[in-house]
Amino acid sequence: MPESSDLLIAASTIWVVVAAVLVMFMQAGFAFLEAGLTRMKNAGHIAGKNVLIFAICSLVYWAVGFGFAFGGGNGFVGTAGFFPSVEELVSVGQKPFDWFSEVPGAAGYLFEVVFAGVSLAIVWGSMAERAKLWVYFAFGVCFTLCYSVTSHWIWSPHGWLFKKGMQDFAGSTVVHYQGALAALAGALLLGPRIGKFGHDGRANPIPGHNIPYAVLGTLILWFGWFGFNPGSTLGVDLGGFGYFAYVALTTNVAAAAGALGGIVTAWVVLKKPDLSMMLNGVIAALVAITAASGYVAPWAAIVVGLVAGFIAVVGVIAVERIGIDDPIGAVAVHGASGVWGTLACGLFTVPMLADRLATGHGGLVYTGSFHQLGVQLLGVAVVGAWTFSASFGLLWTMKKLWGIRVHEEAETLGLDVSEHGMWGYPEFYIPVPGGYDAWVTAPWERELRPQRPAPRPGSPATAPAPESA
Amino acid sequence: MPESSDLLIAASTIWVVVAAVLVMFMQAGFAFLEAGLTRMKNAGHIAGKNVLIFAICSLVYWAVGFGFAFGGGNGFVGTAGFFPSVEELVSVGQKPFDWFSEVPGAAGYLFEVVFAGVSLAIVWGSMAERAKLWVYFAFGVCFTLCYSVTSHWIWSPHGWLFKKGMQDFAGSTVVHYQGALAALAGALLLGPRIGKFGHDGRANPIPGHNIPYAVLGTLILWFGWFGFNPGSTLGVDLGGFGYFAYVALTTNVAAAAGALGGIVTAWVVLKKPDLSMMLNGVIAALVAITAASGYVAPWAAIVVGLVAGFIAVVGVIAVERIGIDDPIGAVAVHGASGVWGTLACGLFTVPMLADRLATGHGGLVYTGSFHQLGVQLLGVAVVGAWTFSASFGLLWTMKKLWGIRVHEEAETLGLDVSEHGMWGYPEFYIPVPGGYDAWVTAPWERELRPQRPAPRPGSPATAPAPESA
Amino acid sequence: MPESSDLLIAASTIWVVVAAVLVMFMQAGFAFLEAGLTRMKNAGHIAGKNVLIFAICSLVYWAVGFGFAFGGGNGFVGTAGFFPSVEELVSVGQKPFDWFSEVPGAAGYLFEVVFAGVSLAIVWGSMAERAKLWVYFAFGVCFTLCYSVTSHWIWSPHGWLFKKGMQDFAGSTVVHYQGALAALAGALLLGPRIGKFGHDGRANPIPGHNIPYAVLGTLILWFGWFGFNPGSTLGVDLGGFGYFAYVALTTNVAAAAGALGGIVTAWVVLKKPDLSMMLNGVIAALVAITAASGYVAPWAAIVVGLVAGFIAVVGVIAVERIGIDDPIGAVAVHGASGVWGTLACGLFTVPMLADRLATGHGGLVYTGSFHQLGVQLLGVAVVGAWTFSASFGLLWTMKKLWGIRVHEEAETLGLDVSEHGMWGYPEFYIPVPGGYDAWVTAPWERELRPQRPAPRPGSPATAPAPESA
Amino acid sequence: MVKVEAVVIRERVETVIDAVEDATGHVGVTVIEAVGHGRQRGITHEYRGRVFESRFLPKAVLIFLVKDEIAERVQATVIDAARSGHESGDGICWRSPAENVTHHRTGRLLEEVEVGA
Amino acid sequence: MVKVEAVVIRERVETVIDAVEDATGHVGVTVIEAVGHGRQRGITHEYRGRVFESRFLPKAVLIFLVKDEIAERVQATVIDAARSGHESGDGICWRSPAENVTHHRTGRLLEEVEVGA
Amino acid sequence: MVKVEAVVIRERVETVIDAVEDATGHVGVTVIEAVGHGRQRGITHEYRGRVFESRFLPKAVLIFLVKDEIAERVQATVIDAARSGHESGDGICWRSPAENVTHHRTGRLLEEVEVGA
Ligand SMILES: Nc1ncnc2c1ncn2[C@@H]1O[C@H](COP(=O)(O)OP(=O)(O)O)[C@@H](O)[C@H]1O
Ligand SMILES: Nc1ncnc2c1ncn2[C@@H]1O[C@H](COP(=O)(O)OP(=O)(O)O)[C@@H](O)[C@H]1O
Ligand SMILES: Nc1ncnc2c1ncn2[C@@H]1O[C@H](COP(=O)(O)OP(=O)(O)O)[C@@H](O)[C@H]1O
Repeated sequence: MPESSDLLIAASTIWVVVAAVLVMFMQAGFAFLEAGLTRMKNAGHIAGKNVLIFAICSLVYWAVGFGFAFGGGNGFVGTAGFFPSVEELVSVGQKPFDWFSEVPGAAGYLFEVVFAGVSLAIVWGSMAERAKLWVYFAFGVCFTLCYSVTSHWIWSPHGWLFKKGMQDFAGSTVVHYQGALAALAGALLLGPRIGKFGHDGRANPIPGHNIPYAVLGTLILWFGWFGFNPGSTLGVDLGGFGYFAYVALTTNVAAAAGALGGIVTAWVVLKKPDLSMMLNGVIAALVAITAASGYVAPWAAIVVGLVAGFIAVVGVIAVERIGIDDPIGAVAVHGASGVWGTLACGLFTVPMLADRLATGHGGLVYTGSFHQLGVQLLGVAVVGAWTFSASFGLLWTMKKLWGIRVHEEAETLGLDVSEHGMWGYPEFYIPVPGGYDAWVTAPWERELRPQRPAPRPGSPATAPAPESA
Repeated sequence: MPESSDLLIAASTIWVVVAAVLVMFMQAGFAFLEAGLTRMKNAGHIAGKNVLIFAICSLVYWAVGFGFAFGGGNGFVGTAGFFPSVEELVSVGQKPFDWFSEVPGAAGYLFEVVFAGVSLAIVWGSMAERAKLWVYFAFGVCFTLCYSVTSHWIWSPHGWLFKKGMQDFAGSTVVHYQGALAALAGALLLGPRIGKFGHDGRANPIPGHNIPYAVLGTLILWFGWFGFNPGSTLGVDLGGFGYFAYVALTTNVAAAAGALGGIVTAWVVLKKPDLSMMLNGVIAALVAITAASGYVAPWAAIVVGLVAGFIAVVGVIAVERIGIDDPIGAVAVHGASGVWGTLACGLFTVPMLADRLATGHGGLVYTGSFHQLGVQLLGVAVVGAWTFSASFGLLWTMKKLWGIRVHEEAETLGLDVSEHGMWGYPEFYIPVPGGYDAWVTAPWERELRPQRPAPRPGSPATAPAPESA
Repeated sequence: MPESSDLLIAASTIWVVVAAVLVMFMQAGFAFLEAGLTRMKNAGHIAGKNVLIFAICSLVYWAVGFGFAFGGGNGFVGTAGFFPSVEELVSVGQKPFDWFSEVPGAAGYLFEVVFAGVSLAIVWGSMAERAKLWVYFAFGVCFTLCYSVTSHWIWSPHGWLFKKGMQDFAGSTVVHYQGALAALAGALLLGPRIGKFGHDGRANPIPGHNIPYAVLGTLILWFGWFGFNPGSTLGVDLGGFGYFAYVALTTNVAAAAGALGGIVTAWVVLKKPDLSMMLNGVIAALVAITAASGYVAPWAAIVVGLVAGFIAVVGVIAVERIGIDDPIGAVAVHGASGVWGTLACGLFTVPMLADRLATGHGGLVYTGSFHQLGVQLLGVAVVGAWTFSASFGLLWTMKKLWGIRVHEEAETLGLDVSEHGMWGYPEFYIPVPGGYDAWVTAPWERELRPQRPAPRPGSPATAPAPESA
Repeated sequence: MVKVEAVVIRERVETVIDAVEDATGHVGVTVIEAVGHGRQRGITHEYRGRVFESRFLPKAVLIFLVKDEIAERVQATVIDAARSGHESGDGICWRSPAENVTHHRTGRLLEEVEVGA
Repeated sequence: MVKVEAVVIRERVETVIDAVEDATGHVGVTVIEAVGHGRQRGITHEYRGRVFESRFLPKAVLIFLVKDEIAERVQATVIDAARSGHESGDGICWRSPAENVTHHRTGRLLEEVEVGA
Repeated sequence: MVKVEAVVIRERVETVIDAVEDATGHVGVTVIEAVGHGRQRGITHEYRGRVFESRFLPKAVLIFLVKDEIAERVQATVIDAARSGHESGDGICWRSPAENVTHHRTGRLLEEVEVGA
């Protein structure tokens, strides 16, 4: 007969692992959202790079990131749990990963690494269609470390912001805002894509090549977010047994409100119900509710989502106005909306829920106190300063030393063929043997040519028949 | 040490939430099934509208739908639980959502709202490629309410059909048949797409633009259905601990039989193994087994699936024959097959399983009694009358007052560009800066033009060289 | 108050069912990986066949496969549990499926059938773009049976290789190597696609038509693999409560290493970071870690993944060199890498983990003993001989009797239109009413033609105006 | 022979081809997808708040190689059948001489082949 | 009238059309996507270790039907505007007579219509 | 110069181009994708039980601008190389005069350039 403590571990591990797996799948969501909102000539590269960066992140986070973030330590960084051993990973609630009290260290790694992967995925949205391939490797490693340190501040019980009672349930600040800060740094240092801005500075629309891809990506993200937020209970009993279901509810109504906020804002402000804006609205709302999902009432979740949908639309336009080329809109959708979500806790956190989760206090509308809002603001300010300057500094150095942007011809030709040697949709670009609209005999294949039939009698090659015309 | 009752809540909530999340993902399945089976010029709109309607449904269902369906009440409608509070959502087995005895009210909401979303998604399949955008908003709200009332009849312990012992395990009638009834009303009131029927009334094939999308959609639906049917145990012990695994088995063998039923029927009847028919067969089988999955033996599940595959093929052809333009085949696949599945319970329900689930009695083949079949028939008849007339009435009114179909030019041009301003695959339609087969200088961007090099000596602009030819 | 034994069943069943559902979704992964790496003209067929074969497999496995594999029996084949009854499927730990001690027989079926489906999906990767449709039916049935027998040897407690202590945690040999062996037999008997090899035997590249599809497929596979490996604990306590989280960790770091191994090898050896090679590297690594995921340390998992990434690249090139046309690279990615993963257990298995799982002994690097390596080699050799000869024999017979390859014209035209009558992307190939770049009046629709306006005065039809030019 | 070329709206491609066959019995045409710019206004697009017009509209180019004697008749038929009644965009038609029009399969002059046919 | 045809790189399509309109006031052009092969080298591709060059490069064919008197001017403008300054691949331009150029919508000769416009 | 145009099946595009280069040394061609309708039967399609035939088949149009003296030889080579041996669909070839064929990059007549090359 199993102990009920064993069953608690079993149930919590199921939940955390399943949630982690859902979040891991968000990589496919980003791959398709980003590929859909960029051009055909870069589609393979854009989609494929998500596999690459998640791979880099997975190894770096196992080696040191997880230790930085949750390996005990001081208020600023974890100091243990690097290259964790089998024992450290299979045991439950033991040092250095004792923060994970109901699941094995391995489950902790799995759940946290997919978050790091999401944050890293956001970065490249704004840098899309012009960054060199090696930059993904180099900056991918650096950002993963930077991210790990910040997450320690807010999510590790040793972290100084955690101690201040900052509320960031699943990472509006840690994951999304951070990713957006690096994205902003990258977009600024790379400069706009060729053709994005005219000589008078007016922006040209560069519509994405596949809206269905963007829809698939958005729905995969919505799907994955049910692991992202509810899974952040790190077990089955945080906030009460089954409380994570409530987190899923606030997540869903917020996302729904974001879709409506986005499409209605676009309809009213831009005069057209732009589909890409509706999708941005959904993601912005999910980003915003990420911090608040465990703390707020359903009505507040809806408000958070509606406002986020509005932020997505005006934010994307505003970023373009000030001359930044952000192909996916990450700065507005993950940055501005991430800040909004973090601050929203200071406004709408239900005191009873803050107590249940034993983090911080009730929000302004309930308590009339600006305390929590102040804590949230502090967190946003500090993280903003640290992550932006670190990212900018790193990318600036790389730019100076080796250059981070592909050559003009490469960019014009497209990254698929220039960086990887082959188009993402080859049959639309070159003759493929037996391919679309193509000439079965590929240009690079001589022998294959069908033998010419012997000229028939009366054929021009032998007789002058046509000449006589 | 956690109580085993707490662990029961934990396990049940994990299962119900995971199942709900799988069902939510079915929106992506419908988006791609429908986008794949319609035309390129509408692809963005078709895929995107699934995000829109699920958003509408999520908010309406939270506000009132959930209360109508499960908020206690009388035999016809729930009367409590509107705009549910935090307390109502986090507590387990408390009024007004006491029907959910092992999971928090929030888990109940989450699981039920995704079902409403599926039912609503079905509606638009038959209305695809010609409905006005605002109709999605207006009818989306109305249908969600109509759906909530009907689901109360059959799934709430207070519901009058529930009391009669109607067997609809996961909603062949509640979810699929209802969606198909509204779809039929919509298809009738909209009329066929331009070019669908010739002057002699003969139908033209309008093949979908992307079969791989349709395959992806179908596999996502199959995947999601493992939440749809097994999750309907609403906990881990209905029918016995782990019984939901058996429900997953019947679901899988039925879907498999549906694929074979569909492709073989197409091969024999239509002389070609039409892929879209195989996919329809899968979905029809999943629809049919939805009601029966908890009640029938594996062999019966296979029979249900095979017949459903057959129904899908002949049903789609028949609907077309009588002059109804149903782009996706929702009327046949969700309607006819939903009825078949509901009645199949009356034929094949294993008495032992009916007892396990404490709903209704064994089916004709076991008991020789027509009782259960009668109950099933009654349910089908009443729901058919109510939902069809309600939907038809609502859409008819909207049509008379404002019109529900886009203008001919808009339909010809495609909904992506006419409703949303931009194509779903822009690079195939217009020159995009740096886009496919396009002219880097976008038409709307003058300054960007490369400056012309100074004419060289001897160039025609200065010297009459060519003229001299 | 539920018994804790009931709760153990509940938790285990949740885990096993969820894992099974994730693995089932891998069919979508294979569908898109394979469709993406082949040509447009076959895209519908390639994607759709995964639905077909999984359907066939699901029914055959229910009828006899599951009994062969796990229905008690002797060392070579199971002899009970054919056409399992409701009772056999809902009971837990009862004969004939007593091997599944913590979940109902139905959960056992569900988890095992999706594995058979994966193995079968691999087969067709190498046979893509030229096999006749009926072969999928015929060989699908045969292979499912062949697979069931082999899986009995290694995974059933009665199996002779199981008794020898062979370590194949989730099926590098049982699932992947077997699939690759049949794939190899198929590729050899079918011969290369038209245009693949020139007269001098040099290979022509036939790039896949959609890299984003291939990326989606790979990410879905990675996602599904979190059910594949961790789910193979068949419950929540094998190896200790929550041990499956550790299995998920080794799976993830190996896959990550495989991506890097693949792209770096391609960059160094082939001089280009070929995206399809990176994706192959991920899958090869997942294949390799499948056998080892429960037995090895994280560092070893990374080694296994890196080497697998290397194997994928050189293997694909090598297979092409020796004149075998393997469109997807299944022989290298599932075959060579599957063997590597199986042998890797003999090298890297941690003794403590072998004990935890009570299967075999520690690997060479820990024990200095070649014993386990020997057992692994034996398994690989025997399975290789049996499955390859069985598959080759069956396909050879089919080839002789009826022919297994489509006619040259059919292959040139593409399987979508020749086998199924319609293109996978119709609007790119034929005029569809209201379709892309098409002529609204479809060729097959006469009446639809717009009536010609009456010739205006002065129009050439009446007056000779133009003639006067 | 004479080469008759026409730029028509895509909806009219088949109408024109059938009309030519009905009126002159001529079978044989090559169709090329094209885009055109002329007096007609393009389609307006909007993306993320930016409005712009695509100046090019989809058209098709039809190429008929016909016997001299029926050239005028063919052209007249094309012009007539290409007219859609829309207020703009119907396109144009012209002809020019083509020498030594030869049929690949037989290697003989197309005229002879058509007679033969 | 005269038919002026040009093979140009795609980036220059609009430059050329605008230049013609600016220089001669002529409006009306049909554009066809094409690929060309000439002195210019193609793009190199690599897939799974196999390197190959696609001999064809994307070009566009422009067709202008213009009044005889402006034909030379139009052609000269095209030639001038089509030059990109790249070292290869700019294409060629030629002209040939077109008879009886008729405007579908009105059924009248294009020349008359243009005058009318 | 002379413009030699041919409609060929797509499989033959490169065969023809190579044959022309081998036989006459001429380099330079523009290829346009087209669909054709003639004596050849189209492909039969079936969707959801409805059978129909697409009357158009994929072809390619080749445009060669060549020196007068080699025009006949080029055309003869094209006709010969375009023949696939299929029973139908090989297409046709014709020629017509092209005036003032100019080379954009140099602004000089193509003939002179080719001599230069
Ligand atoms: N002078 C011309 N040269 C080449 N193509 C032309 C010319 N004039 C018109 N066209 C073609 O005919 C199409 C229709 O011409 P347009 O002026 O738009 O129609 P309409 O003359 O009926 O208003 C154009 O899109 C273009 O493709
Ligand atoms: N003789 C020709 N006949 C037909 N098209 C030609 C001819 N010469 C050049 N072209 C077209 O012009 C394009 C550019 O020619 P190319 O020789 O590559 O450029 P350049 O002469 O500037 O080096 C070719 O791709 C082809 O489309
Ligand atoms: N009179 C014509 N005018 C224009 N194109 C033609 C003509 N005759 C044939 N063609 C082109 O040649 C292709 C082959 O002609 P077809 O009659 O089908 O082959 P065959 O003459 O060998 O039977 C057609 O598809 C069409 O593109």
